[in-house]
Amino acid sequence: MEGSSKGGVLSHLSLLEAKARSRKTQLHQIKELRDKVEALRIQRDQLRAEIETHKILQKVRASLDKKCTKGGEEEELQVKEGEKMNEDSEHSQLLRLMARHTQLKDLLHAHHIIGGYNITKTIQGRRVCASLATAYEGVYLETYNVEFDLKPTVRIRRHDVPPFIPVDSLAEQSNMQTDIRAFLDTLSKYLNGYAGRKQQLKLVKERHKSVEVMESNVLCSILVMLLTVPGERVTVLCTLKYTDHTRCLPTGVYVQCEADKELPDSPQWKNNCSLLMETPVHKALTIMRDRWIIA
Amino acid sequence: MAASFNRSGPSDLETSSVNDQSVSSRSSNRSVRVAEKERRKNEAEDPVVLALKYFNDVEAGTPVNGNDEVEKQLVLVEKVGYSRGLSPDAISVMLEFAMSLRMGTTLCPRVLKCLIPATTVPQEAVVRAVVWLGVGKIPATTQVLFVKWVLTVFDMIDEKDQLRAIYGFIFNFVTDENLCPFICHLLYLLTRKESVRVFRVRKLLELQSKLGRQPFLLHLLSLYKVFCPELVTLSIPSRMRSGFKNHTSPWKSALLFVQKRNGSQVSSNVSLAVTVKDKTSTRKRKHHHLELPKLSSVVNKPAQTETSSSRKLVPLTQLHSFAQLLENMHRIELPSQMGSLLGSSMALHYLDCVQDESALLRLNFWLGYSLHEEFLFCSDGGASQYSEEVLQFLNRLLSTQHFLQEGFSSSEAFLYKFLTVWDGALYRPEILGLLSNIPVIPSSQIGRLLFEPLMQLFFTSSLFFKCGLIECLNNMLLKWLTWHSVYALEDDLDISLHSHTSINMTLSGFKDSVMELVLFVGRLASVGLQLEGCHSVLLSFVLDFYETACDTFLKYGLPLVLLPPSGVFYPALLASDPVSVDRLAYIMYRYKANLTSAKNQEKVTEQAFHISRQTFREFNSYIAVMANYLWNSRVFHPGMGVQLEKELLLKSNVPEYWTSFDLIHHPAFMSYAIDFHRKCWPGRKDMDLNSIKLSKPWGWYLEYLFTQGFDGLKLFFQGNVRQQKAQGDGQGDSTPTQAR
Amino acid sequence: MGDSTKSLLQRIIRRIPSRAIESTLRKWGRLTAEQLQSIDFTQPKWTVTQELLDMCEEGNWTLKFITELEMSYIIDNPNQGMWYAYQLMNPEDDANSVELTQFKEQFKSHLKQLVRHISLKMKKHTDEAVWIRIAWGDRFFQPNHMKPTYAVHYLQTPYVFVTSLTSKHKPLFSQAMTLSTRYQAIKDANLSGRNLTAIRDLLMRQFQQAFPTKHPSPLAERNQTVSHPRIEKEQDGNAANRLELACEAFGGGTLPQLQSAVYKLETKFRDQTNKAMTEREESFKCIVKFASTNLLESLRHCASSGFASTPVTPLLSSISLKGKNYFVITDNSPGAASQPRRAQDK
Amino acid sequence: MSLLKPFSKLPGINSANILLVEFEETFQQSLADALVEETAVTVNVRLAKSLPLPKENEENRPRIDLVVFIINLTTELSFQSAEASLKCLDSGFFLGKVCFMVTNARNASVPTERLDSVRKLAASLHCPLLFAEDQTPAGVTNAAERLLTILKVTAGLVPMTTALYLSNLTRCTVPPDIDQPTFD
Repeated sequence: MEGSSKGGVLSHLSLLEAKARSRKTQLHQIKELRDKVEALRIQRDQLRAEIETHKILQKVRASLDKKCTKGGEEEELQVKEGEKMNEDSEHSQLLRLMARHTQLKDLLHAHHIIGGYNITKTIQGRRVCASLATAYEGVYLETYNVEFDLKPTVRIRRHDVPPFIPVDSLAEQSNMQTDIRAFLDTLSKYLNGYAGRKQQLKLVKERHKSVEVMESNVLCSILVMLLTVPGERVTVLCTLKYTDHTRCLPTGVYVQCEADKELPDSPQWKNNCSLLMETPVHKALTIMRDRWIIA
Repeated sequence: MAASFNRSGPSDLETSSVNDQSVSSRSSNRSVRVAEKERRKNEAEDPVVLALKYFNDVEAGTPVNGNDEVEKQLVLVEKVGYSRGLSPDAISVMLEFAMSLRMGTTLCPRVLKCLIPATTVPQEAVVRAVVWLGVGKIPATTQVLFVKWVLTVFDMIDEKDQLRAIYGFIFNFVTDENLCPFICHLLYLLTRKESVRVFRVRKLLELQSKLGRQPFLLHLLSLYKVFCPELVTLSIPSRMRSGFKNHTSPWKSALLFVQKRNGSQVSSNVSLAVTVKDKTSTRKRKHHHLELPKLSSVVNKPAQTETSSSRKLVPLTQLHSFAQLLENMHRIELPSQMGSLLGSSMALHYLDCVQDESALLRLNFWLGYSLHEEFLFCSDGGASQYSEEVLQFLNRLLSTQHFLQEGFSSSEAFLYKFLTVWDGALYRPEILGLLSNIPVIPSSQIGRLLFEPLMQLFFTSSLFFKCGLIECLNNMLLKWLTWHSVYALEDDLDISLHSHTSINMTLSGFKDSVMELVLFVGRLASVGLQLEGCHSVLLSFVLDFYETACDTFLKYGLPLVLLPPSGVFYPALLASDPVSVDRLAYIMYRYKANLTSAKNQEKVTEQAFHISRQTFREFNSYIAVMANYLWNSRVFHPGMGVQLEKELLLKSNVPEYWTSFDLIHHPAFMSYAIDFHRKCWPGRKDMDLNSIKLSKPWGWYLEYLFTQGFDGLKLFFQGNVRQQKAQGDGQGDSTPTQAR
Repeated sequence: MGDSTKSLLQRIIRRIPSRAIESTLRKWGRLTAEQLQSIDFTQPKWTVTQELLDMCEEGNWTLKFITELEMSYIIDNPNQGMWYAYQLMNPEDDANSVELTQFKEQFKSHLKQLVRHISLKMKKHTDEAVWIRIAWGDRFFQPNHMKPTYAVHYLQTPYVFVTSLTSKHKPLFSQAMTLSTRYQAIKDANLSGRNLTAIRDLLMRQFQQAFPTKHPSPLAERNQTVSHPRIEKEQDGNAANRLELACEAFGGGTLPQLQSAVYKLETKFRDQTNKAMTEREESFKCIVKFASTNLLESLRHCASSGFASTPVTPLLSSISLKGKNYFVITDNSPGAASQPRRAQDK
Repeated sequence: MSLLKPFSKLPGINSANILLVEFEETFQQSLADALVEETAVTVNVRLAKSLPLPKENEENRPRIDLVVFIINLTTELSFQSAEASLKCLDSGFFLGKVCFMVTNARNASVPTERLDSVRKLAASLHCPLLFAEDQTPAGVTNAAERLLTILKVTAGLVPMTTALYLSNLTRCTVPPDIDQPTFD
């Protein structure tokens, strides 16, 4: 039909347009790829250079550390350094400064690990945010944050500490205005204790399939387990109470057994109890299992 | 409801009582009954049958509470309803039972919910139910539920005539504000031209004043307006959204299930029912409009077309040949979804030859509405156009318009709106195609409706769009001129162009519009060429247009001649490709033919049109320029279109610059000249093109060019340039013959 | 009794969407395998209900079973009614050592003392939550199982979440709760919503909050858009800044789905253009309500995309900060007069 | 308030600089990506949420050849901020170096008045008003191409035309309301 052929012209035009576009983009892509290659080359060279400097840096750093351990002062150290490496001075100077910088950074990091608090200032120092890391047996667990308003008085603005840890009462007890540090210490004790207990519970559930956890709570301040004695099929109900929430060891261990009432008083179970009192529960259970006390 | 329970039928005797209730329809499908009887002879008793019997002749006032019987039976019926769907007669029975409130109002909704038709819904049942709606004291919610049900199964109702007959009765329910929206929808489906009455319009208007501009009222009113614009005066807002809500919720899943189950047997109904759902659940799904419902009607009982009672209507589906169409022309039943017409050529034939006002109106209404919904006011800003569906739809529309040789007024109205928000790329070919179909616009409107939006698009869009638009406008001009040549009546100059939209305009009006169009293209072309650096593709499209424009008088008998602006003329003349030059020559030749013949007619008849001197002067100067450039090598001659300072030309120190655009040195023809030179003087080492200028080789050269297929040049040459041998230097001097 | 059981069963089944019926029944575990087999769950719901009722007949299930069914269903999809949060105040020293069994019997006994006819049901969910179902009766009437109260409490936490608790029963419930959890007082936490987990997370700080730290924050990395060299962002800085502020105000990551926040203003009307209102003595009362499918998300987006001014006004930020979504604003609170009006026109 | 000036800096060789101002900062990104695809001319794109532009990158900012205000019709704010930003433009820009680009014009939820007010604004400033389909990739590329066509002219890369000349041809005009009942 005549009309349709006309439509053909129009659609053909669109087709041409599309083609033109695609060609343009192709060219564009090629160009881009070339640029990318160029960029990558440059980057590679940069990296190489960096490696070089880093090596030197390492050397300086090593000597620096030696000096520090020896307790030599900065000046004479520099002097020694100066005579040691006989390059143009300002270059070495720079290197030395960089080395020093890295050293200090490491110190800072170490401090964090030992248990300092990562404190950052926000909005022109009107607030600070302290983040408390928790760990148990060298495993890093959750990090909690507390944000303080500094002016007019130091007070907690917001935090993501779980509600069953009494942040506010702790804040009241410690006098934050003078030292936040003390407050943070106590708080972190609580948090670490909680994290530790939680971790223990997790481990118990993982490693001791035979042990049935009857009850626990969000705070992990109570743990009721059903232990089975391997030989004669008696089950022992063992309850751990953690009244001191800053610690991950129980404050009380209670053992019940329907089968024979005497069992808890038996010497063996007495020292089991003491074991549970002294060692973290999952370890204690492993020991007991190894001693064929429980399945 | 005759005693025919297909697929779950009881024996005749049980439903005898039913028969008494309606004798009317018994006749209507006796033949079916006979067949049914045979089948039922060897059919076991069916619990459902008993259930139906129970509901059929349970006497009024039977208590419901603690009546396990009812419960049991109803559960049976429901099981069937939800699983297989109910047979027509089962539906009649149950509907009757429910609406007559024989056992109070409590059971009504439950029964209605399970009325899932397996095949069709007998019209009588619905009519009776409607009557009950008037009589019984059915709680409002149940009433609404019922109407919803009717809407859902509307296209499964076997016939509509009786329903239409009680249009007035149904209309009365409009006053009930609970029912109003749904009744409006029902009326919307039933309305025909004759059912639009003044008092009804008045009623609706007064309702509107009471309830505010409710969409459902507006829809009905707009439909009325479509049928008789003279009755409805209020202006319908262009953006009516979410006219009728989705009513199918209670039945949707069940219907789908049933249809899936016995899809094979009643496919036509299924498809219809499904499309019906789409129709009602308008806003739920996008593009419901665009999926053309397949042309079908539930009335497919060929038995009845023979026993055609006078009022019997023949659905379009049953017509398969043009002959059938002819003999049934007087009693065609149009489908309830006009969109389906676009699908079948039969329907289009019908539309074309029968000047059926209402049919076209309905189609226009549907079309305009769907176009608006889908393109102008999309629910999500046109984010996810199912472009496949859309393209299909638009192309279908295009081909329809080509079939009918005219555009729909609704699509026209739509385009004017769409152009103002078009980004120039969305469905470009289709939109431009539609645009080229629009009928003549009065010159007063044309600028605002067409030119202003197109200008912006044209100058900000790519070369390809520019070409496309020129092409589109060329087609538009072609169509306009064709219509003119078809519909123009010599005696009085009044021509009705669009056979259906009654645009009657005087010849002068028409002329103005065409003039506007041609001038507009002139503007576009000259500036467009300038912007695109005289791109040859664009140039060729422009020349296409002028090939149409130059023949307005001779080919189409429109007394109008408009020359291209110099912005088009010179780029074509100085183009670097010979084809453009050649075509220009041809166009000028045609212009000459038109002008001269117009001249002659002016001489013989008084009432012929008058061409202004200006046009002649322009034309002559063009001719002169062409002759001087191509033949006489008199470039930049004083008193011609392009003039340059002599000093400047000398400064440019181009050797004999005046020859630089003759047929030898013209950038387009240089290669031919060289080729000719080789052929002419094979021996010669040194090439001297000027030697072609000598009269003899010049003649040969022209011959040579003409053999190369430059017919345009040939015609132009023969028409305009008469050679006169000047002695002395054998330089052929040619002067253009001026048309005076 | 049997009648009420059946009606209760019917009611419950009505509440359960038909696709969930089967799974719920399985979870319930009171039906034998063949019983479950016998029911065809594809057929309409009310027929299923009928069959269940028949089973109830022959198996003559006690009310207990049915309440179990309800409870298990509610626990699995609690987001039905409105949940209100209450906060327990000033704990006794042994509040932290309360354990489940003890809490259970304490609560029971306290409530029993207060009300004669009452039916209690407690269940510990896997996530340490204690679910309590209370059907209230009174001196003369049997407990009404049609509209029971549900309460959720995590031991050692000062929060209780309650749904459909009438004002008549509230004091009774509060008393029993405080006593059995070894606290001294209980107060409304001004937080409510349809989504239980959301308000729980909000109060228990179990959603990811954004804190300024030395370590590169995840969101800083997230909006690292690799940009073309020839595309330059003029106001690049403040976009990132806005996002950071927004996240600090409302938290990062996915936020609890809170539906609404209500501000009740009882402030002096301050607007120079409108003398008449400004001069009035008595304070200008109005209620501003924000509603959304996920309010915090939308607020955060508002702030990050610059629709709302940053830093975010304390009025908005304190939703997630204080874990409240109902505020009463009086004039003594700073800038209360200006901010609410901005809040209004957003 | 610092005015952004069109002629305070010298043009670069075979380069054109366009400034896209959009409140939502969503469409401008994709548009920019499409714009820099252009290879014939080096196109520099500057993105801004609103005017005035920050002082600090005053000196490294090239001369701006075309300022495009992207207005998303679904939000009133978008229009308002564009209106406010206009005040920070030197009048020199309005000699054909400003154009408006409207998105979501076909959205049902958009009140007609808003589109009309945008039209009025563009018409009163004699600026072209383009419509764009920001949802589909094809729409985005097309929009970018149209902007490029204008940009090339305004940057003086197209012989024999000027920004003013083009804007005379393409500038928006307020149409007298063609809101008759549409389907009859």
